Amino acid sequence: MTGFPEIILAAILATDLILVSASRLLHCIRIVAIQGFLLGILPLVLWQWDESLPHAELLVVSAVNIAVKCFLLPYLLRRTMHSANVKRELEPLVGYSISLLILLCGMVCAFIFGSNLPVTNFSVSPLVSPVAFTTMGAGILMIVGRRKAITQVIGFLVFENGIGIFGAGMMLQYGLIVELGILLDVFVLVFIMGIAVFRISREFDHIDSDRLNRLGDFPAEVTPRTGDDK
Amino acid sequence: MSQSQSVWIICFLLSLVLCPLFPAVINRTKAFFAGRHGPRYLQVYYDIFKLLRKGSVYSRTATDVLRLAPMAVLGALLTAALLFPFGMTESPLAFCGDFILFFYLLGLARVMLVLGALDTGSSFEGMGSSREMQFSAFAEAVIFCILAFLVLLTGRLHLTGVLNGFDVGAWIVSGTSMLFVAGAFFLVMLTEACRVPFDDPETHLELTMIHEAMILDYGGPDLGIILYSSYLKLWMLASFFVMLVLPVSSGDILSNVLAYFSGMMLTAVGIGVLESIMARFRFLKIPQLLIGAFCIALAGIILMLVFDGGVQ
Amino acid sequence: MTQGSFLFADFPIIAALILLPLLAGLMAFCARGRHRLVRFTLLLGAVTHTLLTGMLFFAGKDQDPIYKVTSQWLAFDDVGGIFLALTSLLFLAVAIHTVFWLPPEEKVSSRHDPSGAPLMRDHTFSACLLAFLSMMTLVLASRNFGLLWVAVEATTLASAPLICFHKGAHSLEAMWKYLLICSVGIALALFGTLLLTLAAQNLPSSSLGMDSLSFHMERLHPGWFKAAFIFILAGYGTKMGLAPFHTWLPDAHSEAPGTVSALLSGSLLNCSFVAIYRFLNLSPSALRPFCDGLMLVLGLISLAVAAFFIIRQTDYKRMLAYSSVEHMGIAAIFLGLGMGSEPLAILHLCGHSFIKVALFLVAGNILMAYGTRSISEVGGMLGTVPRNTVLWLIGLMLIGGMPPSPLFVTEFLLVSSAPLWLGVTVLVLLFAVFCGMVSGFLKMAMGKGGVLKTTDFSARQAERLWFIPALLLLTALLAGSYLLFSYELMNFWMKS
Amino acid sequence: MKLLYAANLLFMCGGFLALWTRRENFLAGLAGCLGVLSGCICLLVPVAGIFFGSAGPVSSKMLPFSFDLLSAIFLLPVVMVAIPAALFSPCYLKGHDTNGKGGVYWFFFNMTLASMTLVTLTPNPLFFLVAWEMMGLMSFALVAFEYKSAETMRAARTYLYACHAGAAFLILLIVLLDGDPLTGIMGLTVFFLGLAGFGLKIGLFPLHVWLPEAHPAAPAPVSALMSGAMLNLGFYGLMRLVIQPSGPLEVYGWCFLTLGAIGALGGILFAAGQDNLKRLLAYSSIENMGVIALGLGLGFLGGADDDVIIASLGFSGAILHLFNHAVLKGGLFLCAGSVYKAADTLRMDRLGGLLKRMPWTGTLFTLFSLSISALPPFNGFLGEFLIYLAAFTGIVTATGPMFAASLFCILVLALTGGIAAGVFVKAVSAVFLGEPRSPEAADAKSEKPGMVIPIGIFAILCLAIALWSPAICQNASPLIRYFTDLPPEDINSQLITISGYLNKIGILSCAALVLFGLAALFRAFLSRGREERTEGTWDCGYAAPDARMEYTGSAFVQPTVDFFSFLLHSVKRVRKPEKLFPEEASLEVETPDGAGRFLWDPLFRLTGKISDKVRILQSGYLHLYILVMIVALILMLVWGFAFHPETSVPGTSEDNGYLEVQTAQAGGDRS
Repeated sequence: MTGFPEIILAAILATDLILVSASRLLHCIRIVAIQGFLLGILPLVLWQWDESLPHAELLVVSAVNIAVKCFLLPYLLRRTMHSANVKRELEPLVGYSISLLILLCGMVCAFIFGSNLPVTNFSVSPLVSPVAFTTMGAGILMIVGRRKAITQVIGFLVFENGIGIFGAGMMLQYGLIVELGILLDVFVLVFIMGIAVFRISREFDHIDSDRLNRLGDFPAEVTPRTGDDK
Repeated sequence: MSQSQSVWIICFLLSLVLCPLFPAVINRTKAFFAGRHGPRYLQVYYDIFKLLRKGSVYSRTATDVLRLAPMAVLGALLTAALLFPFGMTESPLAFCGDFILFFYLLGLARVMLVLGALDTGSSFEGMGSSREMQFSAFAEAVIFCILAFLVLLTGRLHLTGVLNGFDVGAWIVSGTSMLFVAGAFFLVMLTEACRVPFDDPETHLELTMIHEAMILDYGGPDLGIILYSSYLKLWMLASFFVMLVLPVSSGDILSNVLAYFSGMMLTAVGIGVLESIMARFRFLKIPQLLIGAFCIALAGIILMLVFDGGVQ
Repeated sequence: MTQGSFLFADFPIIAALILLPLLAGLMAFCARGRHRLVRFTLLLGAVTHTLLTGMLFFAGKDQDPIYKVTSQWLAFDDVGGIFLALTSLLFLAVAIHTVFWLPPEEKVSSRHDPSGAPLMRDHTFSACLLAFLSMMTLVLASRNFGLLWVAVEATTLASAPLICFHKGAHSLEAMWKYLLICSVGIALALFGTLLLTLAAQNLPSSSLGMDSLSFHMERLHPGWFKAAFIFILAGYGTKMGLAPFHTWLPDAHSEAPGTVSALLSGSLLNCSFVAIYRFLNLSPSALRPFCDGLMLVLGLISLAVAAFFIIRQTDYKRMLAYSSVEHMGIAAIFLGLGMGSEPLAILHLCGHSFIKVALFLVAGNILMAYGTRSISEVGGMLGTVPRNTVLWLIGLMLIGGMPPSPLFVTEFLLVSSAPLWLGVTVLVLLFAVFCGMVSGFLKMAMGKGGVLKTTDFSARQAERLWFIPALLLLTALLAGSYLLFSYELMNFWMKS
Repeated sequence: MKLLYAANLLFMCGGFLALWTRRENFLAGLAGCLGVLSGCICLLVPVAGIFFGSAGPVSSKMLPFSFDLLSAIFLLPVVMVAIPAALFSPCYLKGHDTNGKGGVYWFFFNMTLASMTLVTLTPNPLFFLVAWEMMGLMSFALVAFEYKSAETMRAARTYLYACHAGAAFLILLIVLLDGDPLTGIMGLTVFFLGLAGFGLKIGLFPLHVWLPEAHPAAPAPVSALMSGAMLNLGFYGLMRLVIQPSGPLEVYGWCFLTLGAIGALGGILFAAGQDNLKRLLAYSSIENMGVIALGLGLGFLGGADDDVIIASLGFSGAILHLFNHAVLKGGLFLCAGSVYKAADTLRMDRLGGLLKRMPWTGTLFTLFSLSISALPPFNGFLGEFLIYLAAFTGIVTATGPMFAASLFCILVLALTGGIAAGVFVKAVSAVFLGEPRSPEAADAKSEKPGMVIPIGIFAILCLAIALWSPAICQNASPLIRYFTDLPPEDINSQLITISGYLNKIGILSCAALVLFGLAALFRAFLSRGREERTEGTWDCGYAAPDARMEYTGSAFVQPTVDFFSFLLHSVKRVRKPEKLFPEEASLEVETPDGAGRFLWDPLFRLTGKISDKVRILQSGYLHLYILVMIVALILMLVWGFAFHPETSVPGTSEDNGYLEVQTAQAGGDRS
């Protein structure tokens, strides 16, 4: 239970907790950057160095990973934040302490069950799947429990990171092309979302996505009752 | 052509001639009860002839329906009369199911009269005819119930058979149900012929009339024809009743005929008595009365089914 | 049709199919301002795509060893081929419609509300359309589940900007929801893909290639695969619009312009259907009943939800969107029935695509004419825009499954092949859907005309755009009657 | 067979030509009319051949078409109604057929006819279903012809719902029929499915809701066609597809009997309550369908306990009444149409005195009304007579349930007949007799020959049916032989006796006419030389009677309606006279449909309410959406791993562990 991987995973766990309880947008973005960095180096750390050098694919992937998740996306987010001059506070739907508690109990469950998951034969460290699930949970929590549109982007990124952690921790390879494709997708997604957030802030002069509820069928307009008889 | 059929012709002609006497007898009876002297028996004939010789006045609103209605009524009733076995005889034209035709012809007569009445666009006649149509709808149900009973009793399917198909034995065996049915038919007969307690032919208040209201706009020959046909209708219904209550079927035809005509007289007197001791019902009561009649007839059928209508 | 059996693996053509639209899109994007050129490029992209599709089919199904490697990544099997042809034809139709629709749309929308939100610039629009096309092609072509995921996500990205063609608050909101919900869903699918690799760990060749996987299908780890399938179903089901993952669909379809919603509902949903279909075919026989049951349940839920949302719906484009949900549900039920009813599902989807594209185009025309999407404000269309109304009503009959609609055939077969309780349920729900749609459509078509006159500019413009929908509906009609009569006569000759 | 194909082709050609030339109304009308006429004539040859002649059934090898007596019986009314309706249409369409609507009308008219022919031609269930749906669609388009008015919209919608619901039932029915020969409970299921599916078209009582809506909305010729020819096709479908000769005849019989009784009584009662002429006619169609069902029911019951007389009387009566109803209702609807064109209203309380302006139409309407309320010298009486006779025979011969059935039937028929007479007297008097009750009735246009002639054709057809009634009854024998296992020779002899009765009735009707003539002569002889004046109506001393004092139709039936108010629940809008000298007072009575009000509307409203509740799912909150997604995902996982353990064969413990992890994540996500 001592070794690089565990330390990093623990760090990721910590980032999750901080993220959920962070009240400032900039904090969140920084934390996401850090998480991205950790995620990027995770495969390298998990690699059994004693056997041989990791082959190029692994290196490339993690390099790009770090580049995108640690630098590009946070940069984009920060730019969006400034251009859409978002207020710094998060205005959560679910209070920080509450969400922290939720995440904690989620984490506990994740540890209890994630540790006896039948993945020991692939996974290097027993910590992987708990951490991964916790991170995904944190992501969902950010999406559902925060008001601002931009925090939902962050939440999505965290969710993505969780999946990434799971994949990396299990040493699962999609293959180079797919990895790069996924990264590209995520990048473009965040890019478009950034634009969207910018325009939302211009249209609605706020980016609280819980006030983006003009569309929808409820409550249904009352049509004249003669309408649908028979 | 059998003997009985030739006798039928005689009876038929006799009925056509004598039917005005029926109301005359009724009137005499009522007059007697009222302590008056009353009109002569032949007065009815005089009236009709007088009317026939008059000119006629029509409403401006009216169309040819008003003019044609009386003839249609008369024609329908005469056709119906062709089917009727007057005096326990056999009508030569009888065929299976002719009683349906018979009563529907009466219905045709009624409908033509109503159309003629409505043609004038007078509200009183509308009133009368609407009542007439409602009551007759119920009356028809009762009549067909009674017919069903008779068919069940006799097992024959034509008017002749139905009315001659049973004799006093039927009254002895299944008296109760016969009684019920006869009572029901008596009520229906009064309704159809517009007599007290359903309608008062002598009333002078248009609001309370039925039949009289419908013929308000007729005068002269038309009125005569209509009066005559109403007498004919009354006569036929009454003879139906008579053949129901005293099914004399002694072998010799002459006695049958005599029994029949005397029976008619008795019926007329009976009606007269009834009319002079009773007053007209409220119109609202009449449907209930008819439904009562319907129930009686149905009870008759059920009794007949359960234990041959006897009163064990 | 087993996976990887016959493949259209002609790599150059496939690459061209995917790349040329992208190039055209780039061209269109660069040619900003020159409207003619932009539209020409759009048409060019569509036509070349169709031609290439034709070439692909004529190139034939070969197992040329050269393409062995590439067909690990890109190739069309039968299903992919069918949907490729469908997509490319429909895209061609929509592109032609778009070319004639853009100019009047610009004029009319400025008339409807002069101070209203500006329109998207047409070069961006065409570029996104073309990118969308190429991404859909990629989805259909990819033989690797990772690549499949990338492609599906890419379709979301390419189509998202199209939704806010009218740059307004509502369309922005719709786009936001579309982006977020689909991305979350797709992220689930990504996790599912991971679990699939996990399930495939103890396979000799642990890769996400469809062929190898389907070759070793039976040796997949059942527990992991089940989890993977559930996640995949949730993920791609979101994209396919299966309830309860459909929530983005009505907003996006109602806010996007008619042409875009036509493409979304006519092609995109089919692509995600293909994705799910591939996973379903991967399921080992021990798991097959479970997967089928899952599909069945989701399908029924979608049908019910669609029915309840269509009844007393007040917005005709939302109504169409929900009817898409309904038909996706029916397709899912077909898959769930299993045992050789997959072809029926594909048939159903093809018919649905044709009709629904036509309907959405007509809806776009009506929107152009009346400038409102609420049913109660549109009225007396028979008097004002007769052509569109006739198409509208014909489309209603076809989508409602009245003979001779292809959907009638498939729905009849569904009822006859399903167990009785299922058949009855489906019939009841279909009847409810039909009632809802009929009441809405008739309210629009009949009654006293609204504010609109026949002589209004917008009405005249809308009347001009009748050709493409009519063509599509006619095709559906002919195909349906052909199916119907061939099927019936077959039965008859069987019997006699 | 060729002629039948030719007929269909002609219909279609006519339709498409009309559509093509819709810009010129005249050309379109010509094309459509010619299409209908030529097609009908093509049909007439084989139909008459198999109906009156001795042609056998034919069937085609390649296509699933066949043509036999059953088809002929139901195709003949189509032809009889279609020709006059088509001839009537051009005059009716004048003023409606702006900007090409005339052509569209003709197109759909022809298509409706074509699909009706197809329905009668194909015994193959699937083809039948398709033709049936086409028939519904095309006639729907015709109903929606006056698309501008909201009532029409509602009516068309109801009609479309009815068609589609029927189709749904039929799909199930056909799916069940596809299997092996059905027996026992499945057979009954099929029968009831068919009853529901076709009952929607026939207008059996709870399912009739579309009828009184669609008929007033549709153009008059269309209502004539639908009511006269299309409703019957429901019976055709039942006989063709649903009723197996080997099936449980008494069940069929009882179903028909009860449904028929309800339909007859309910139909005529609601007809009494109506103020709109065409609604009244529509309800009377329901009543007549009920009467036909009664006849069929008696026939089946007779077949069930091997009573040749009842069976043959019932069947032949039903068929005869079917023909009568087709012709009469066609004529009545056409008359209603020309009344509408003349006074452009159908509200009977605003009509009146039209007999003066349209004598021919009025006379024919009166005759038709007398005939359809089954009064003797007219053809309408014959069918009901046979059914009555069947019932009375049942009284004589049968015992037990059969006896009860006959008695029940008699009573229903009697009551129905009585009320029907009242209803139609009301119709005639309110529309044609008395003084006009409203300005538009007062200056109604006079009738056009183009409208009178087709109605006259119907009158001639009535006469023809009356004369040919024995021949028509003869055609019942193959049906009876098909459905029941009675000895054919008995059936034939029985039918011969029946035609004997019919001849007797004929003789007596002639007698009635002769007597009427004699009476008329006598009357003329009397009034010879006598002066004849015209005065105002006798008004019992009131000085100035005017049209406002007249008895309206509603007032005429008021006693009946009030008596049955416990069934009808009429809606009254009264303005009682107030003050000492009241100026204004008014009373309006209308009777909305019972089944619609108390059965279907609540049902649909309930569905609407539920859907409103369900909408909370789509409330527009993104957070909610995503939460729902995640929850659904977790439910799927739980379902997958907790309730399908059998699938995780290798290493159960592992999978359980996996499951729990997921639920743990659920714990993490419940936020």
